[in-house]
Amino acid sequence: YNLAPKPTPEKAKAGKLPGVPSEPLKIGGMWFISGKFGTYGDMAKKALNMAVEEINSSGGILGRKVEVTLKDEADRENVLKNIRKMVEEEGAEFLIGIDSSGDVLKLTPVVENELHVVTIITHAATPKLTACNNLHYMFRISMYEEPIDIAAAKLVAEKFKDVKKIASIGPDYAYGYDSWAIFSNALKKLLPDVTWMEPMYSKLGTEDFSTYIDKMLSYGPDLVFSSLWGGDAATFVKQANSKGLFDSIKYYLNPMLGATDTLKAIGDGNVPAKAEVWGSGRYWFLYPPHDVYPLNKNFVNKFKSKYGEYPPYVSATSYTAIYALKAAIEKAYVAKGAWPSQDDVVAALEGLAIAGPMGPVAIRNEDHQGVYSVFWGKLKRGAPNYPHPILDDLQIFDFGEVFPAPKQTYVKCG
Amino acid sequence: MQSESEEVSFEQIAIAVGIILLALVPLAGRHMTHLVASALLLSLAATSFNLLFGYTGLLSFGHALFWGVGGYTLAVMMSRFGLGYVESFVMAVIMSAVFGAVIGFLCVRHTRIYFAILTLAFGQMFYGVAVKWDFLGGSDGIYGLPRPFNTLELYYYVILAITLASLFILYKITRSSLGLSFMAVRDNAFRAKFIGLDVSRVRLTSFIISSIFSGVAGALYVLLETAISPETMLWTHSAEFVFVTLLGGPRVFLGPLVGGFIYSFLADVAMSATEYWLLVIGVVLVAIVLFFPHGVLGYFLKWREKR
Amino acid sequence: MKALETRNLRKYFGNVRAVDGVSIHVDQGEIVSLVGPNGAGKTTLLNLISGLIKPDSGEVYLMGEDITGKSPNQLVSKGLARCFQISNVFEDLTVLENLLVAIHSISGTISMTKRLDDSEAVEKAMKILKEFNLDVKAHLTPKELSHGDRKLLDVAIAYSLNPKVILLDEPTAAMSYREKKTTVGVIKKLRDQLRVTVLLVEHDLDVVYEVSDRIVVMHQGQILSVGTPEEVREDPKVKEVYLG
Amino acid sequence: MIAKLEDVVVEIKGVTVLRGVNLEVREGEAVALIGRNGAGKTTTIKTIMGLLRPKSGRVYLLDEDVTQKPAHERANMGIGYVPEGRRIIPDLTALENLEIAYGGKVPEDLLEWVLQFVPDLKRFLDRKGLYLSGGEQQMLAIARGLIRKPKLLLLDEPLEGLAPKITAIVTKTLKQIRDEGFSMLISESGIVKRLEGLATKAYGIDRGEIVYEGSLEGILSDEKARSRIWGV
Amino acid sequence: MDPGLILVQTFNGLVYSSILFLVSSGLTLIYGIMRVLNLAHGSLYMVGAYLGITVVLYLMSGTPLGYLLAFLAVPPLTGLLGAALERGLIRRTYEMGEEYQLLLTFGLILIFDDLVKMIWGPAYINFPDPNAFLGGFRFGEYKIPVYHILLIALGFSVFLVLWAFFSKTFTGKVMRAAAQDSEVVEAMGVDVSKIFVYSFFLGSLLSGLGGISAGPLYTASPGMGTDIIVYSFAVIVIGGMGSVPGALAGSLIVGVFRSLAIAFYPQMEIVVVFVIMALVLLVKPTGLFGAPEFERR
Ligand SMILES: Nc1ncnc2c1ncn2[C@@H]1O[C@H](COP(=O)(O)OP(=O)(O)OP(=O)(O)O)[C@@H](O)[C@H]1O
Ligand SMILES: Nc1ncnc2c1ncn2[C@@H]1O[C@H](COP(=O)(O)OP(=O)(O)OP(=O)(O)O)[C@@H](O)[C@H]1O
Ligand SMILES: [Mg+2]
Ligand SMILES: [Mg+2]
Repeated sequence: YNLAPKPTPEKAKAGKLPGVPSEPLKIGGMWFISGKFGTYGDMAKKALNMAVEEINSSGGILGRKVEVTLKDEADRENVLKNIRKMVEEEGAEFLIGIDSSGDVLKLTPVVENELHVVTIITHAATPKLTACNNLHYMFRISMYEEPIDIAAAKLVAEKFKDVKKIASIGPDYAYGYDSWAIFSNALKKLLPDVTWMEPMYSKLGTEDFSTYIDKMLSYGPDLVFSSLWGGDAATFVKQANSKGLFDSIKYYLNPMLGATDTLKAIGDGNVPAKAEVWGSGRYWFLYPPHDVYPLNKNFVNKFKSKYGEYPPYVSATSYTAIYALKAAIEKAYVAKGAWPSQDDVVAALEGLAIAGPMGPVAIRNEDHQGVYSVFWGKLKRGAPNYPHPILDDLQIFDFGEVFPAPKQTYVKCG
Repeated sequence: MQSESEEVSFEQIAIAVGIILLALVPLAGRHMTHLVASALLLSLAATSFNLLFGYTGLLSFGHALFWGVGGYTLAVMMSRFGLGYVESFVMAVIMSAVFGAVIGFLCVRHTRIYFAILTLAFGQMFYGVAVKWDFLGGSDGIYGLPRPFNTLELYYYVILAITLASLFILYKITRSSLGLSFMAVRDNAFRAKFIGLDVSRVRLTSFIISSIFSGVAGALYVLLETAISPETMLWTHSAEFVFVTLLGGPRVFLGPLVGGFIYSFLADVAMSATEYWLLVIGVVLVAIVLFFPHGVLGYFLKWREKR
Repeated sequence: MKALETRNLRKYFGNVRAVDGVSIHVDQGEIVSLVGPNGAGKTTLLNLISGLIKPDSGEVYLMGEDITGKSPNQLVSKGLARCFQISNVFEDLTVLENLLVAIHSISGTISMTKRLDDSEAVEKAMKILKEFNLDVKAHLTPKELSHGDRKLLDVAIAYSLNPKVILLDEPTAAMSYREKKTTVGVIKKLRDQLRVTVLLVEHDLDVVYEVSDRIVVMHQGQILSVGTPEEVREDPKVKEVYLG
Repeated sequence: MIAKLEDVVVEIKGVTVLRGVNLEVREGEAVALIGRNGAGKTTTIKTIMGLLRPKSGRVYLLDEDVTQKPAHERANMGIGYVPEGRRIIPDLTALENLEIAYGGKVPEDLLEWVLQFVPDLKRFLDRKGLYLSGGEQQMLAIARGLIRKPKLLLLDEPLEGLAPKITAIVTKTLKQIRDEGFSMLISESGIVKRLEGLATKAYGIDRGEIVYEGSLEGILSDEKARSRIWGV
Repeated sequence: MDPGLILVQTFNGLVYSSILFLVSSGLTLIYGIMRVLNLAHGSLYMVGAYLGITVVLYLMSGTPLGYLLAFLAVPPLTGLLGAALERGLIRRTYEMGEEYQLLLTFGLILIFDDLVKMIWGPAYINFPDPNAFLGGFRFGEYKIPVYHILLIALGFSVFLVLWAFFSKTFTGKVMRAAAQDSEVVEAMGVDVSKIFVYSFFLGSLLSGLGGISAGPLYTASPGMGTDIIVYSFAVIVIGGMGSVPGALAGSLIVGVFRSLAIAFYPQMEIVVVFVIMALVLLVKPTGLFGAPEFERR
């Protein structure tokens, strides 16, 4: 469906630039819209609406209005067909989105070898995308899992030196396995003496974690590392709380917990009293701090007043993706004097630095990965002014510390 | 009432026009080509499913399994063993037959809901295997397969040719004495024993043929989509075969084909139009049951007969 | 020669002695009727002979061959066909197709390359339909047939299997006067012109007396009396438990 | 009057099956409905029972217009039904089949009363319907129709598949019931003779139309009536 | 292996079994007794959970009273919804084949998923944890939450009530009879259409009870009814269609084996239920407590 653009103000229309086509610029987006993970599409849509409105009311991109069409990633058998449709039939000139790592890997050869359109990934987090491919048309603006997990290892090594036994749980697919591999390998270098429980994996959308929780209890860890996300992350915390896991462990780390959707679902009532619960993510609405970084403040306030909630990370990354495209196109236009080709936009995106709600993001030349700093924060309940628990005691890891060099990864390619 | 010969010629004209239109599809652009190609494959799978359901009376709720077997075999042969298109495709056909034989052997002793649930169980089991087994690419599946001839248009003609040939073979089967034995078993398995039919064997034969052509559709789809993932074997995909068939009409040979096209275009349009596209499909399904229980094509033929 | 013979057949359902040591035989070319009170075990006996259920003990012989415990579809190829108490045909196939599937099945021509309307088979089917006066209804489905014609179709299917022996279970039940007459004619034709041996279960004594060479009377799972129609009609035991 | 059909037209799946049937059953009468297969007997009986609704015309039971009443309410007015093909619930025992019709546990004396009509039933009261022989099912069906001592008993070919001795017993029973003042409507397609002495009145039906009204003996003796009912 | 762990894991399995039983007993009632294949049964479970959230979280802001209210109010509401579906839609398919019921109710799943999304939003929502006020017992290094114990008790009591209802009461028998030959039973003076509505009401009530019971443990999201319906079908096939004791046995087997598989053979998790089901069907085609299908003679 279309996120219909708001009418363009007259003055923007008047200033038509030479070499710029007059028809609207179409961008194709894909996220989960229906089903269990439909909330991600919803978050993306909200941010896109905002971005499109802002851009169009100030004259569009080089005078072209922006239109975004969305397709549902939940139509599992037809992901690539639907992507192709947006480009070949609906005339999308650029693509953004993609939630699932599996889909992003499938999509890569199609975009690179067949469609040849600039594609900005806003969610899927597998290191393989940027580390194992020689990307030309594809970029990832969102933080991926590796820096967050490496930061987690640093956090443990620096702050929780007393850790002896570690247990882990993750979703039962590539992301879960990779996440554990990265964290454990990174941590083994820093704290070689810890012992590890055989990692556990639960299928996506698991309802009942009791079995996993009791298995952890039988091992008796003092730290649990969990890469569960979304509803699973919330369910786990709630059930672990009532099954007493947080009474016997000291630390609980989840690289995906710092998502407002998850925190909202956890609710103040389920924040454990005893153990320290730490979370991270691709964006945290209170970071960079509003007083020093007004862009984030404006984004958060606008989002809050428009939708009545604090922006989740997918909203921030999708929002940034549109602005990254805008910046790249404008940069390329300045260089060329005409509407840029796909390759021109690629060239403009490489090395581009763009200010997003999550802070300045630099897109690396070598692997097309957007880099920015990583946060870890401690879960705090009953924060005044917020309807859900928030992250407190933020630990910031500069991207230089935690991003592997381009094309390097703990995960096996291929 | 029209005379018999006129009726035949009407159908022949309709089919001829249909084939010509299908041959012209690439003129309508890449997306249309893609859409029609995938509609053809869905239709082929549904038609082969319907050999088992409409003709033999067994409702399989796990038929996407064979789509997956065909698809995964092709993908594995190409990506892991480096076989060519033709060899991989032949292997896909063989594996679909082998899986059909083994799973069919275990399932055909059951009928009705038990058969449906048992086939569903096998489908889910193999979904589980595909998710867990790295050799099959695990949850990511296998991707980045090169399309034959490197152009969509030429590959479309491959799909069109193989689909039409498969449909022709399936049609011939339904008009053969074997097809007749399927229908006899469907109508009255009890009596079928007393005319000397080995009911289990008849059912198994139908099951194997049906899995082979579902496998063919799956194998062809892999190269159209250029990837395959475990979700293709989930029961919701199997359910798609069922309702595509019912949508078109299970008692008419071309019913699943009509249903496949209607469904594919409906989903395509609905998704572009609204975020609640599944709701649209749901409403259509409910309406079909309430107002066109014989399927769209079945209804059309009835209506024409009445005139 | 004995076309069909049972030796000491026995089948109990829990404490119900449905068939309790039954030895009967039917000679080639004979029509034997099996009569008896309701619940005597007639249908059960047919079920045992035709392989639908397995006997607790005893044997069944067809043309001298032991066929005990063989499945119905195996028995069909050996020349044993049966019809059912409630007419039991292929509802969504046409009358012609009902016969064609039987003909293909018995002549082993079930294959995906054999057209279902193979001309040889169609010819044979139409010939049989003519025998049963059903040829004009060849393209109707059984739903469109009268009750009597459905029953006839049931018999025609059995006949198209080239049987040596046909088992008929109440073929004239719920038939009107005229239909009964047709059916009686067909049963006689089976014996006289088509050389088929018939074992018939029937409650309508007019029919039984008219067609039978011999009558077997069952009672409580056992043979009460055997003889010609005249003998049985006069048998006091039969009068008491069956005729009343 | 117990039951009356007035110009009843019934359609089944778009096909007109009854074309203006008029028929009446009076108190204490045993009315025979004679017709060949497919003539419309079952349809007539189901229409009286309320299992089919007429397209036009009226149905009266016990002097009340019941055209719009559902079947279960008619049953509760005192209409008993012995369906064609017996329709015994296969999963329940014979006794439980009776209980369903009675609407609860059958009192001892009532069971006795029914068993006097079909004494053989005693043998298999606790056997599942599925396992009953054809004739046993028929006896049970009759008992089930009688269990609530209905004012009108509808019997759809009740003698089908019964051994001659049982046929005689059942007709005698039905006579007894009739003489006790119950009314009944009995359909028959085959041997009209066996209703002799039972039916006090007969209708002949063919292709959904009443083609004969008179005595049963009339049918047996009159060749013309017979040819009308069974066609020539 | 640690015997204490086996014990708690079995207990965990029992909790899951209870929820499965609540849902699948409703399904077995509707399918096994009425021969109606209701794929949308899982949607009523979902609706039960969402209604529960509305009462507990939005109306009563997480207080214990909210739970009490939800348990009393939600199941009858889903029951009514089920009855309305029967009256309005499903009833029209009785004359058609099972496959049409399947198609119709599959359509209903899609409709329900999107309606829930429209009403309650696409985001997953959590109940506040009832153990916050119920607490739990220590068992070695493990903890047994009181709510879990209550769930097992609930499942078992519902079983007793249903079992008594169907085997001991006359209404139960009538329901069974009506399923087999509704026309005759109607002619015997039973208002069959009412019986069908009651069965649907009861079956849907049980599904909703499953939803409100499971809700506080799990997380609600649109589409949450799909897993449970597949598992419930497995349960009633294993136990035997239409058998309430069968539904119990099936739930126990599925719940406990799944739990033990996760604990000790995690790679089996996804497939274990289906393997059990296939094995049971291959050995005993009608399920553990199922009666043989009737074959005509
Ligand atoms: N599966 C079974 N379980 C228990 N009893 C059975 C079973 N099958 C048949 N019976 C009983 O065995 C006896 C013989 O039944 P059968 O059907 O052979 O009678 P029949 O002679 O054909 O009677 P009818 O003339 O009424 O059809 C009956 O009393 C019947 O109830
Ligand atoms: N469900 C149906 N669908 C179509 N036609 C039907 C249906 N039921 C009955 N008919 C038709 O209605 C006509 C009357 O049927 P009905 O059952 O009333 O006859 P009957 O006199 O009881 O015959 P029988 O002696 O065979 O029981 C028949 O021609 C039959 O084909
Ligand atoms: Mg019998
Ligand atoms: Mg009738």
